[in-house]
Amino acid sequence: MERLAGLISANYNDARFGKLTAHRPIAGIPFGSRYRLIDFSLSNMVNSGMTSVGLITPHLYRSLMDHLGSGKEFGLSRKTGGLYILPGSTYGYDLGKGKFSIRDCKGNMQFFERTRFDRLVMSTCSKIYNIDYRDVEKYHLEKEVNVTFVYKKNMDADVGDIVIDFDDRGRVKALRRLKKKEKKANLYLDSTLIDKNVIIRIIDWYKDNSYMDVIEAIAENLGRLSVAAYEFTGFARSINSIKDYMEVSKELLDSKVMKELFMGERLVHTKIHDAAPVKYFETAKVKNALVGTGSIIKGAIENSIIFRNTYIEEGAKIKNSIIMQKCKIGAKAILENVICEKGVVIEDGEVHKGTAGKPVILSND
Amino acid sequence: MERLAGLISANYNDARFGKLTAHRPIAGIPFGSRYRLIDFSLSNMVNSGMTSVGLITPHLYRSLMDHLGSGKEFGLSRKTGGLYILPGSTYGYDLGKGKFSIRDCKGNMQFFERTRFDRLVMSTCSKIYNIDYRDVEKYHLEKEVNVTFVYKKNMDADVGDIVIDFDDRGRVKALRRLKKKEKKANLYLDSTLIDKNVIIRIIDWYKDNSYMDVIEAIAENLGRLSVAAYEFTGFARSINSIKDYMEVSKELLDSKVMKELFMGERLVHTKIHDAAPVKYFETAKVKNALVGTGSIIKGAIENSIIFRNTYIEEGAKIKNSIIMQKCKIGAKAILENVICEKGVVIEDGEVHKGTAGKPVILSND
Amino acid sequence: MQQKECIAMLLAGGQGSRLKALTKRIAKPAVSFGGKYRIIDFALSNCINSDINTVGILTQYKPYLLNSYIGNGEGWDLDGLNGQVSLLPPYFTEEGGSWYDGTADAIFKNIDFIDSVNPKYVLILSGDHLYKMDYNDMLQYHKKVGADLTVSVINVSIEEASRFGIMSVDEELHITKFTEKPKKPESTLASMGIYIFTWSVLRKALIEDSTDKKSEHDFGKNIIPNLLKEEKRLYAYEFKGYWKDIGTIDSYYEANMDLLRDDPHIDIFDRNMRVYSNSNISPPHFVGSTGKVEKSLLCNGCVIDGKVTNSILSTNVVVDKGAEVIDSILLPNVHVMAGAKVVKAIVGEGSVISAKAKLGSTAKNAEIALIGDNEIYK
Amino acid sequence: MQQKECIAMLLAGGQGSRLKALTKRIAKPAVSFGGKYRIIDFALSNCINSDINTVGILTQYKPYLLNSYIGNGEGWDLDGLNGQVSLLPPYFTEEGGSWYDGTADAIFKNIDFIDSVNPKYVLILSGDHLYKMDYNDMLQYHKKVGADLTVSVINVSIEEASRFGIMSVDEELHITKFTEKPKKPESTLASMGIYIFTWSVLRKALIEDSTDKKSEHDFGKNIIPNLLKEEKRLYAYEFKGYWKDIGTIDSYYEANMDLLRDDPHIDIFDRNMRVYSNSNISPPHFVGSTGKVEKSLLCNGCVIDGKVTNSILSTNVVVDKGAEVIDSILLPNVHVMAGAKVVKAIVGEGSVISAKAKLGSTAKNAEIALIGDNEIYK
Repeated sequence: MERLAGLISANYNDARFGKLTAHRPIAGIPFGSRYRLIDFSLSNMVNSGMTSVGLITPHLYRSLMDHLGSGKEFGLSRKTGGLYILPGSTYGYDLGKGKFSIRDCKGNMQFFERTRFDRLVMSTCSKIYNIDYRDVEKYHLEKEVNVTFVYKKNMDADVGDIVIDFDDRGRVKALRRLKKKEKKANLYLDSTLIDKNVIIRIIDWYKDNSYMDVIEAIAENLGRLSVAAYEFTGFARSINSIKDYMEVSKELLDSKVMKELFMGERLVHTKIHDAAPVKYFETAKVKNALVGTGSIIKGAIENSIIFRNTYIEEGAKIKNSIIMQKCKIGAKAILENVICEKGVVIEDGEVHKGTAGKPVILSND
Repeated sequence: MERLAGLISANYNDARFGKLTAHRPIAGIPFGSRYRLIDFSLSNMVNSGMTSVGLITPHLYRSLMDHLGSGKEFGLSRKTGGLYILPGSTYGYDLGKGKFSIRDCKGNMQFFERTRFDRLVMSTCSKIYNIDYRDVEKYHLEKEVNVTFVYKKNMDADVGDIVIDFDDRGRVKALRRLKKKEKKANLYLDSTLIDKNVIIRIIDWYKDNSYMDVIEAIAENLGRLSVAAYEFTGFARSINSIKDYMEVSKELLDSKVMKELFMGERLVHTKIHDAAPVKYFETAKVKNALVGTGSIIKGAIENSIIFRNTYIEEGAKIKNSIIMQKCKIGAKAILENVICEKGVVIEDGEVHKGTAGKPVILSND
Repeated sequence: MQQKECIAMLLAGGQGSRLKALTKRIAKPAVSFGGKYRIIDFALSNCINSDINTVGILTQYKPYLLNSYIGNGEGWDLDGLNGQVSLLPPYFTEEGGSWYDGTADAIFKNIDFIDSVNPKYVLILSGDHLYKMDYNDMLQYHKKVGADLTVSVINVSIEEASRFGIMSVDEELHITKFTEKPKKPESTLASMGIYIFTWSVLRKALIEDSTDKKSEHDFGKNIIPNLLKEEKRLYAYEFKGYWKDIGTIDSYYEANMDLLRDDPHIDIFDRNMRVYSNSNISPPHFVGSTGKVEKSLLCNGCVIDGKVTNSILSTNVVVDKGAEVIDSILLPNVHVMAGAKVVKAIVGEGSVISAKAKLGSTAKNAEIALIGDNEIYK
Repeated sequence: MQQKECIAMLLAGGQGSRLKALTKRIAKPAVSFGGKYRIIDFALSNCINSDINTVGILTQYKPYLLNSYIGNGEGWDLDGLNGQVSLLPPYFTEEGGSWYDGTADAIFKNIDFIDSVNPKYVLILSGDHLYKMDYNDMLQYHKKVGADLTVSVINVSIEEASRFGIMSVDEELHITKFTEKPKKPESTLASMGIYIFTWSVLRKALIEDSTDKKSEHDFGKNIIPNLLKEEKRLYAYEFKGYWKDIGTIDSYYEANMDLLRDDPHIDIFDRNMRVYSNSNISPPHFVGSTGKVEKSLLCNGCVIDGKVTNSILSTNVVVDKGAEVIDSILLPNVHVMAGAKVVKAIVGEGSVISAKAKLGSTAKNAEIALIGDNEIYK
């Protein structure tokens, strides 16, 4: 039986998330009414039939542990395989740029030794898309390569993103990390399918240069490896900053996007909180919104994303905003272009307005 | 419904364990053929009906995560409550002396806020005994106190142990951390049952002195609190060093001790590895031994503890030793007073002999 | 394992034929309720909220969906070291197979199971009642008065009383008489079908009843009258909260709709006495730009582009643009297509209301329109 | 959920009366085997090792222990996102209850279940055979030859052949004839009771068979001969490994004892094709200072102060000082008291061999002594 395993790095940070990552890693940012960013990477893996997934954890791992628990909701609470928690290096977390350090692989060689697999998919938690890696594997085998990168054509790429250049014959020529924005780029989607012996060899080559990013290490050696790139044609977005976060959240309110990401054959798995259904009162008004369970809605919501167990009082108006779990929005409060952090209480009549490009972040800090 | 929750600190170390803690925390030391030290504390809690247990993790947490997994084997994979992983401070780990720092409590106040409980049992992973904390709770309620320490009379206490002094009327007078050995001491068994408001108050009092041990903080304030001590009369031992580890391991081979610890009403829970039964060949000789599953025995074993998936070849002789999981002992090898670390391969004919007081530790390092 | 003080035996084998189309495919306790729940969730949640964590569930009628919904009980924290859910279907022995024939017979056939757990008390429950109750309070009462059997009762109006099993009690709530559906009720204390027996007493009573050829093997008709005859200590325990037997389509509709009131009888939002269920992984519900939702309960996975008023929409219900849903209960996976109108209706799991179809009536006192599971209504 | 290519239906309802005392309390697939296993572990482990992770288990005879042992399948990694174990007992419908009447009838009564999973192929298994097999290889074969039904066969000696269902095949292994227990076998290819059907073909055959009043509703006697008559594509798949039908006390004993050989037919130590089971939390076994163990298998929780030779001791077996156990199989929780001697015996779960009692005989060709569950042998 051929086996595909997964390895996710959650051990990186980005200052562009501001307060959102003050107490949580990027992987743990709540997204889309009931998910956290990590759910997308992890669901892609388990929905592709993988039963062994390693997770390189960041320094702030408590919230991730809370969220993932046993891995049961991801089908990863198993006798053989399952979810492997792999502590990342404490330093790795603040170094910026790379998301997947050689050092974190090296520090967790047990995962490579103990997990039975022939090929590995390596991924991060910063891209939102819904993919079946078995298709990538098929492509990888057809092309008879050692390494297959997943990318999407014609994308806006930001500083720090990796893009792929092809030569005339459509072969991968180079991977570049951007120092300034580029349009219509071949955006690397942070997923690489790689043969076991190759990834182990690369980690070994770079063992003395361990702060380096694995993908950059591979990029430096394109000539010595046999590589291909798999074009993903579905909806895919990067989330590298608060601005991205707001923009992509609003894209979810396009029902085509919502259905592709959430309602296809491959569901996104997440922690189950077992809250009551959402209760709309007579005074509720709602339009273009995703709403999480356990919420009580008496006010008005438009173009917004509401997480579970939120209470929205009569006369409150919420527009173009993201309200995280367990918030309480008082009567006649007005929120526009706002991100309300988990558990924030907005008093009656409070007004907060940001702009689309620069939302106001309300938190308990 | 009155609720009792548990909180275990695994975030401490002790140089007296030498190589045994090079790659694992004290809590993760294999013990008694199929357990790790933490299993005893955790089992005491769940066997007392607790459904919420916090675990303050040390820096080297991977092996603990592997071992505990979802907490399923401890009945702690639950919707309400369950096992809470609480990252300990990185520094706490090397400070020695104390095992339960105020800092680690303070850093995890979420556990106190989100877990529903009226009283808490705080414990470490360095004492081996099998207790029902509901008996301690009953005593605590009868005595109408805020704090109840668990202790055992007339014990040998070592440097670093905490002992309890009583006044003439049998009331707790003081808790002292020993600077030299004492005999016939009232040894504190590292378990304290404490009211929720009291533990929260103490953490708050000492918030600026956070490297302090919680128990020492309580000890400093005996006058301001209402305290009692519950005498535990069963088998109880400290494991603070390699020497203790060898001695207590051998005590397990006393069938009275073994039955009290392992075969009473309250079983010790641990990760289930699902190995085959032990297969003894015709050439096997075994006397006074605990043997873990999945092992194949062709040689001789005496007064020893053998962990799972061990292979002992014909003619090998193992005496007064501890052989951890997945070792392979070659033909005619002789091991006496040895600790064989996980996965060590002993070649045919090798001979290693330590003494009872100073066992030889064989490892792959 | 330590001995259990009290275990629950939950009768979930009934067909519930008065629920008509809703129980064609599944047993009554498995019928969807209040959006995300199934009726049995309430009894199971009461158990775990009362610290009763060993539950035997007696199944017989089309148990597949119920079995797979309950699984190993983890949805209700009834797995783990101290918890256990056991599904107990009728079975075959050397003497052949034999179905459950009456409520008492179902328990009688599982004496071996109860003996293997060896409890002191046994709580008998039905899987089709709607209420929140702390059984532990009742157990403490049973122990305090030293009863052999405690029957939980509720005070009903004298008009309703003849629909129930009615107790006459003395001033200490000691039961002196029990009459099933009396024409002229002597009291208004109605049995809720919730019993705590001291196991040794019940065990003996079941064995005696099993050999009585005239018996219907029913708790209300046989076991309780027999114990009264034997002058055992039978006590009533008065429950003051909300309790509803979901027996008919009308009572099912009412009990659902009650959840839409500002202050409903059953608080599904209370986290202290939670109603647990076996949740799924559907995405959050989505209300589109043409959607409108008023005075309704919506579950995960719903996509609303039409208008929803005073209704309960279970998981993964889709209401297309231009469609309207009023005063209705839509069970999981219902699809209301564009331009359709659904009024005062109950629509079974997976059914489709075709485009422009009209279901139900706005007329006052109109009957509730009922569509079964997996139907297409044109 | 994505469509399943192949699911397994495991027949576990048989009483297995030839196993006598061992199946008095439990169904044959639940009988303890090889120390820590139960017979059904082998079929279930084969499923997960073959990537077949949806398994319906058909139960009927005394299923309680089997149900609680299997639980939600997590012991075999058959839970989780892609896996599922469904226990399928007979059930009651509006028309009343009806027990499983033949192997094909059991599958017929669960057509709804199979349809709900909607597989392309269905693998039919028995819960009481001992073997390690990759069903996926057989499935690939079934697809390659484009069969409607593939029957797994094993080459037996001509003497044994009349005990089995025997296939005649052409050079391409296309089945031309099938005879149940032929007096004069025309071939030595015996059916192992393992079938892969293309679901659409089986579905039709089951429905037709269900209305045939003369049918015994058995795969070997009815379904396969009918398909042959209809000239469907039936192929044999030859299995070369070890396979044993544990039908009698003698074969049960032999198959257990085989594990004690230096090189047994079934390798329970192989981690690549693991035999999974639902393990317990007993402590490691303990051999005391007066204990002696030779050529034996010992499970967790055993405490050995006596002498154990050439025997298999299941979980929590206690052998007291001065007791002797030779050539025997002791099931879980057996206690052999001081001075007792047990020779060539099978002792059922929880039974006690009293102090100084002698069980079994050392005589050559002595019969196997058999003690049932929970007995006290004096």
